[in-house]
Amino acid sequence: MVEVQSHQSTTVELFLLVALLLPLLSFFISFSISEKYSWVVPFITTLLLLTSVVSSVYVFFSVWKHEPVVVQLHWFTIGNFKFNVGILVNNLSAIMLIVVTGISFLVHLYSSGYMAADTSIRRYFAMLGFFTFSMLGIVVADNLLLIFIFWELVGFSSYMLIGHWKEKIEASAAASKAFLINRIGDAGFLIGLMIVWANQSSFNLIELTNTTEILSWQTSASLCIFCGVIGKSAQFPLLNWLPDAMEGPTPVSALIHAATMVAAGVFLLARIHFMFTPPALDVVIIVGGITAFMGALGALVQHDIKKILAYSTTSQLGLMVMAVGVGAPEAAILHLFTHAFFKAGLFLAAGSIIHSLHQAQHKTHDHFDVQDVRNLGGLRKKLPFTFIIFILCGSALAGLPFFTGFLSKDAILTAIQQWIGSEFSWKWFMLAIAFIVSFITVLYTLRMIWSVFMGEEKRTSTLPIAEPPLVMRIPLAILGFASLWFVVCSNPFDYSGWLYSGLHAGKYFHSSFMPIVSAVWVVLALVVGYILRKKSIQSSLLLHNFYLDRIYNALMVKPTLHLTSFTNYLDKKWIDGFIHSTVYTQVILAHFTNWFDRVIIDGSVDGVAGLAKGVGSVTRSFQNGKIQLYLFWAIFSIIIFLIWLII
Amino acid sequence: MTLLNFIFYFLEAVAAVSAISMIFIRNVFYGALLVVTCLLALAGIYVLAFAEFIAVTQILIYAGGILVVIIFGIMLTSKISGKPLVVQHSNVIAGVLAGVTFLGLLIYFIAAQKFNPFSTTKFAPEKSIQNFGTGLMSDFILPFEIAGIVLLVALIGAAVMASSIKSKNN
Amino acid sequence: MQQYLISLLIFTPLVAALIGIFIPAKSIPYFKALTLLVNILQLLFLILIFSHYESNGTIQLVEKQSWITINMGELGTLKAEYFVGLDGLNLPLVALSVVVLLITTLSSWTINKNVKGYFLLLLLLNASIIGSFTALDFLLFYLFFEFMLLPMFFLIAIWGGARKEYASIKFFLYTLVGSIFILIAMIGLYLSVNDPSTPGQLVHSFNMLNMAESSNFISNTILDPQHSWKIGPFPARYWAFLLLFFGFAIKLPMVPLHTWLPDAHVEAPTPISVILAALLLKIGGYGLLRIAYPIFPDAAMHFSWFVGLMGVISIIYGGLNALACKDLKRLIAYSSISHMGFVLLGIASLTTEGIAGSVYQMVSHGIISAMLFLIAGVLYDRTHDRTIGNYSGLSTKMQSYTAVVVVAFFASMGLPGFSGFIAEILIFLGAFKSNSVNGLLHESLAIFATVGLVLSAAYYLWTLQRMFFGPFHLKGGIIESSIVDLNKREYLMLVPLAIAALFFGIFPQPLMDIIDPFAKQFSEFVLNSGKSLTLNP
Amino acid sequence: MEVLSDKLELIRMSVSFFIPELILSIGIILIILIGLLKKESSTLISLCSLIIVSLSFWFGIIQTSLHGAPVNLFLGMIRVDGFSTYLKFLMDAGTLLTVLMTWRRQNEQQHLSEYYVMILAVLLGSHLLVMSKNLIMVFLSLELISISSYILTGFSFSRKGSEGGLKYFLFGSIASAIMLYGFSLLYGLTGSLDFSSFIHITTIGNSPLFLIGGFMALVGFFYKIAAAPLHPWSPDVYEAAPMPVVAFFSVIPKLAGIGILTKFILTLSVMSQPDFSWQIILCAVAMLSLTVGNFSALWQKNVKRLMAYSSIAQSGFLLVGVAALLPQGIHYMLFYATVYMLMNFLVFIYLQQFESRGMHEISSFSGVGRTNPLPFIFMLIGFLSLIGLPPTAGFTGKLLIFSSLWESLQQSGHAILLYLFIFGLLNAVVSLFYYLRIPYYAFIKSGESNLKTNIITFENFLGLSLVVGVLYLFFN
Amino acid sequence: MFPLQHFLYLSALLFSIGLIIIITKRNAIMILLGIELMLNASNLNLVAFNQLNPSTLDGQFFSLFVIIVAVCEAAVGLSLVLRVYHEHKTSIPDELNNLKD
Repeated sequence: MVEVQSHQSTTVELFLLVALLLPLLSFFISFSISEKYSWVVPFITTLLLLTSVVSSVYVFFSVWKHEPVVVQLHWFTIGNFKFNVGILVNNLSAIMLIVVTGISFLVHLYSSGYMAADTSIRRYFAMLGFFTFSMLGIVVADNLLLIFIFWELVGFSSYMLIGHWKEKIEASAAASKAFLINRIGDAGFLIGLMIVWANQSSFNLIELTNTTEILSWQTSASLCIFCGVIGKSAQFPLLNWLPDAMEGPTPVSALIHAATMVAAGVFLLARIHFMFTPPALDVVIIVGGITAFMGALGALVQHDIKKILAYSTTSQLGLMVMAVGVGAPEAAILHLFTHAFFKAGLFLAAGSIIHSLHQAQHKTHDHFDVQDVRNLGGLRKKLPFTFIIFILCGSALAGLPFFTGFLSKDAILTAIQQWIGSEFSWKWFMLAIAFIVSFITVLYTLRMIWSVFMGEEKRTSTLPIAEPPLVMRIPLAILGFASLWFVVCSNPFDYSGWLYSGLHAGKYFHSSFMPIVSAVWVVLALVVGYILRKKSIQSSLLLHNFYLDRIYNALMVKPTLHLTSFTNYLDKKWIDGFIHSTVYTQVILAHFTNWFDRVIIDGSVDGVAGLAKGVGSVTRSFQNGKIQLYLFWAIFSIIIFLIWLII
Repeated sequence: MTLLNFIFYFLEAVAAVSAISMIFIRNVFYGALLVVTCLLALAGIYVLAFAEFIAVTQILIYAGGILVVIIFGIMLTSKISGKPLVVQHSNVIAGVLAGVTFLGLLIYFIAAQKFNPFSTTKFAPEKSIQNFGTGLMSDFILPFEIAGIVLLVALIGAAVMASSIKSKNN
Repeated sequence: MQQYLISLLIFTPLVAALIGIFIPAKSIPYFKALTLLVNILQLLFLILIFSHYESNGTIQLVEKQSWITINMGELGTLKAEYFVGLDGLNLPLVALSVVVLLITTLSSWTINKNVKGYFLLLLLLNASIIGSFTALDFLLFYLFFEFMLLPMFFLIAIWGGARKEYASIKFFLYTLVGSIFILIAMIGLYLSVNDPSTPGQLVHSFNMLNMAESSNFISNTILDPQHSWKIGPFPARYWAFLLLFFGFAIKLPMVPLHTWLPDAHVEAPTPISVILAALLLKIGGYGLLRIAYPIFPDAAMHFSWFVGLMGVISIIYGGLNALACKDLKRLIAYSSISHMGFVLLGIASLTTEGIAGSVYQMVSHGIISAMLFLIAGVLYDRTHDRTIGNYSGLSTKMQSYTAVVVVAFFASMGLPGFSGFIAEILIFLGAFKSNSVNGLLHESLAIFATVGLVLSAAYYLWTLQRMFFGPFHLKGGIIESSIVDLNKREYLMLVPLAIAALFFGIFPQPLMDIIDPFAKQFSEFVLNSGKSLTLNP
Repeated sequence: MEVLSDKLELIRMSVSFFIPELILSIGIILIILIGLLKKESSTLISLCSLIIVSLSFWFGIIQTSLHGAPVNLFLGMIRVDGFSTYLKFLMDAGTLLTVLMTWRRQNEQQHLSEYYVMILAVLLGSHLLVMSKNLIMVFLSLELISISSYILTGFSFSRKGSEGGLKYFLFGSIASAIMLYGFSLLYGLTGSLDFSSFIHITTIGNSPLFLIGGFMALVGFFYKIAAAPLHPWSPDVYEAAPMPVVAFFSVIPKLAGIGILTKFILTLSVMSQPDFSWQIILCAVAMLSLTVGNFSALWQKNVKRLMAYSSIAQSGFLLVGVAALLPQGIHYMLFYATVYMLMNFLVFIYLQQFESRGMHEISSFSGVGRTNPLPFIFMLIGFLSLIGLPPTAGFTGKLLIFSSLWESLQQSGHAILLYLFIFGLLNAVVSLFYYLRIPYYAFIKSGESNLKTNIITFENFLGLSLVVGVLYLFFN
Repeated sequence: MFPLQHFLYLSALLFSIGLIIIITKRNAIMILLGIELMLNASNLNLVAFNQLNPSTLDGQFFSLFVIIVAVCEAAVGLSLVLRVYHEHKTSIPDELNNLKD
């Protein structure tokens, strides 16, 4: 084993540990505070997270464009192999550190208003803390095993948070579904780990990077690990858990299912990009493309505001994965960064609509589904602040110029355009898909905002709707602000700002052609969207996400259940039966069960005659009390013996 | 064919015929008489096989003793049960099969076996009885004594078994 | 005292049982106190053992007394010894036994039927379990192994549930057939092995360590590795290995020899289920590692693919069956089958990782399954109903219980942070690596085994969803007032186990320190002697 | 007449080796006399029998310690050697236990003096049988055993008793007639009655008629030890006979039979041609006995019948020891016979105790074990030993027997030995199911039983000593 | 001296007839007679074989003891038959079936 020395001072490590462990502390504190004082929990946890943000900002500035932080601790030893745990914070991790702690802090802040009335608030904040900790674990971990560990823990906290409202059947079902589908992906990840271990006997990322030549096992290993990404980032074909996961509290959706956890897949791809061989990357881009396209189409037809956002997330994640697939992980991370903010902002804004409407409903005892956009409309007057945030973040999502989304999307499109090469091949489809997806993105964003805020008020007209409290508005304001272009780059038409250049190591492509095309394309989409704003698309196929759920049900769940009932039958009838029937067991067991029955049913001997089969009864049937028959059998067997003897 | 030969085969025939007819008769009493016939014929054969003492014992004990006791028993039981002395047959096929197989086996292998004399000395019939006497008192004294105990035990046993009938009846 | 620690561990419960005979049956508290005292004493001894134990791959704290010596004339001398000792394989299991038995005693507090008999049998079981884990003489091992059956049989048959007769007989039948297999192999071995400590003299000994040395086999005997007899398609050594393997696989239990387990578990009282799952099943794995593999390394290598395949089948089959279960305890029982399949897979790989993972899995499953069965017992104590479908939304009424259930279920699923994860990942790594290191198992076995992970998630989550989440309501005539949260005693049983599972999941090194020397030595030994035996037949 | 006087001198010298048998013979007559003179004094009769058996036992031991080397007695009629002396020792011990068992119910027993006469006669016959060297002696002592046994069976003086006695008689006398025919063939083929040194056997050893004769002779021994297929009498007889007699039958004649069988088979197999092995016959019979005994026992409801089948199966195990045809195998067979004697009596002592409370069926034991734990714990130990589970001597015994079988397998390589090996072990499992039924009923089944026994009883005392024996032999 | 085989054929015949009788005849006394036939068959063998070895009288002695034992057997057997008659009122062994499985 190569002992890797730390290149950074211990202060950074200390701050890093603070940033990492404070969320865990928050988890423990939330659980240990007694129920009576549960109202302090939001304060404490938010404060802890704030400290964590500050520490990670410090770490960020110490690491950014400097030497990475490397810490390694010995975990356990097997035979000749040491398993270490360690931290590797480079630029990529540093930026993720900021994103995760920052958004987590904002969500904590927001939740202290949003979840104020919830009874199990301790568990909520505890799991938020735990989630943040495990997410940070993925970000800073220096080896694949550790990443896998936190990967699973993230899934667990996601399970707990989706199912936070345990009484809701849909919530717990969605939680189970999310965990299960993730587990399928994780099984692939695990196989990838096995392949890596069998070939390298190491999981350390630095050591793995050192193997320069491309080896055959890397294709299969990287594809297996990509399975994990497919599960976690809701890529095709494991994308159907994400819409269901919207059953969880909205801040959770913002944090986990928009900004951070689902993005962990993209992060992982960027982190182990060196392992991917060209064939593997082709698979990655195709999967990403399909996902982006399916997600966008799905978002177009949904009625539930959170589901629209969920499909949109899937679609955007697909774009990011495409970016990685074309060999531009920095573009993917740029988009991840911008997407984290504007999508979190959208979710939280949607959450504040839901919150306000719920409050209002609570007062008037009027009940309708507040998440269904068909019930909403014209809310711009009653919720002007939220409206502004929606416009800001929505524009970023749609990729309008002067917003972050435009820049990051531009980076991805440029990367794809560079990748397709000059000759026409299937790769061109990918570029087309990217463009189509960005077009549809504009359409559904416009449609969503229009149906919620513009036009006439529908069922909300009578409700006394008020803006959400300040603790919820502050995070919204911050996130809305973060959707503006200068957060990533000073030039609104050049994506290669501080962030991109910080991440980017290789050649830098920039064409002035792409921003123009993209801007024109978006404007065109806006126009089309405005024309079609009143039209709604009725497509059951899209609404149900290409019937993916049903297909899985028919192809996997049902056969599995049939298989289980078959194995159960096998177990009861066949294996038991087989074993019983071998040699003498059947006789004995039948006899014993029969014997118990007889004793219980007060000993009738009738059953014996029916069961008088098998060896026992055969040997016994000679014993009928007739001495001459005894004699005959004895002599008969003597004769048999004699004949056998002589022959 | 000498006279001795004729007598020998005649006796063999008598023994065989009376034994075979045992299978067919149904009256126990006749059965007992047939056995007596057979045993007497055998006694004759013993004489021809230079075993005069055995022949005499055979006549005295078997024909005279055992069979009389048995006939006595037949009389006694038929009196108690009041049923006729006719015997039913059962398991005829099984029994005949077993018997015939056995017979076949024995006869086949007896015919195949070559018996060699173990010593060349001739029988000295005149000394036979004397040899018997000294033998019983020297070489065979232990069996002789044990036979006595067997007789004693059988006597007591038979008495107990039979006396228990009386004690029950009383 | 140091040299008698193991004997103290074994004989304390026996002495206590002997004392217990003379306590009148009415003084119930004394029996509980007596058993508890024994457990605490054993814990003390265990601590002393750890203080004397040095992790260096040798067998330590050995006690060796001559026990049975019969001179058999020309046949030589039959020699069985009282030979016990601890190494990296059995020390963790003994420690697990002591702890689990302590918790079992706590969990037996509610037994109120024939208390005297129950606790005396428990003490006997205690002694025989620890005895079989520490014995290094085959006859001594077999004695304890067989002796375990009787208390177990009675404990199920008297204190069990509705179909206790059926279950106990089935349990007895299966395990007895298994032990007959072992007996046959044992007799064959003792006839074929000579004790090298007395050169020039023919001494048949039951010493397992002697049996593992191929040079100790008497030439031309049936199990002689140089000229092994051929019976049917295989040499006799292969048959003997198969006998041992199936004997222990029944105990493990391996699909398709597992059907006694669900019945026994469902009908057994909670503490007995705990012992059954946490300790008795381990004896199957322990026997394979201690007896079958070292003694017949050639056969072990030959049948490795089979063992691994059966392991994978157990993993998947157990998982599928668990998914179909309607009874909570049955579900946990099938999950045990599935998890013990990992042990088989790890053993079959014969890599250091796989072996260490298997031992780790045995300890980990001991902790977690104990917890699971206690959990099932908690519910059963309250409602006397284990049907999953009769409950819904329990989390609203029993919050702490639900928390513990979630912890236990996820621990059993192999969530990182719990001991099961470390064990399973090591087994996976070992099994996958096996092909490239020693060429015994194909990679696809490890890949198929991952299905088990998905299945375990499926059945546990589904159970959580059905029983604990959703709106609260009960079916099947369960009285609502009976649903109350955990009490102090139950906390005392469950929390230490949860902490143990967490501790060994986060800090595996203390346990791995003990296991690792054994695992390394073991895999090297089996591979080397197995290869040398197969190369010169 | 020089020769004759030498012979008489030899006979006179033989008597000193013959003291136990003389004591028994005199004892028989003595008891007849006491029975005639003092009919009412049952205690005196029992005491007398006890003293007689003890004396025989005592002199047997003295004899063993005095004379190590084998001696031919009575001009080659019988032979005293270590093997027969040990068996005699076992049979004496068994008879002592029988007498003690009878003591507990002597007031219920009619014709007590005749009863003891028969017991002593069986014992005498058994002594002679294991010492026999001559076919005449074999036949006579076997008949002595048989005739006394027929009568003993009838000693319950019930309808069942007479029926059992008659069936036993018919079966027994036919078996001995077949044996006798076999003897006559052997005599004709070898020209000698001394079976331990058949003179001309080497030339004729493989002729079919010799095999037929040999097997027909074996039939008588198989009948005596109740080995299948000559077993059907035993369940009926056991059910009919009084309990002490059953215990007695299941041990003493069986040991005598196995003793003479061993001697006989050793001669046969030493003398016959190498291409035929009597081992195969023994193996087949052992397998058959194990199967018949164990499987039929599964169905029994009556404890005596159950024990009858158990004893059939146990004969199978004893035969396994003989079938090895090795000196060690015989040795272990003797060890197992010792254990068998102990464990069998251990069980029977308690069966008699409970039979006297009217418990004939297994189901009548329901729940009794809970109120009377001690007897049933002892009984359980006895059953465990019969099954062959550790830590009882039954385990050691079976282990040793199967070891010798294994050794024989390795020497001769007959496949049938391997089958017997596996078969025997599997049968041990089967036996578990019926042996444990009585303890199962006693401990687990609930039943209303008000039966109470004292802890300090004669049975428990006797039982304890047997338990100690059974456990001691395991940990020897 | 007559051919030895001729004695043996007769004895085999007697023995087999004895076997047939004990299996087929439904009467205890008849079975007793069958047994006597079988014993006599053996006796005939013994006496006949004695001719092969005339220097000793072993065979004849044996047959003498056989006859003595036969007496004992007959006595005991008859007493048992009589008792069964008194208690069961039958002489047919097949009708005695109190003792069976």
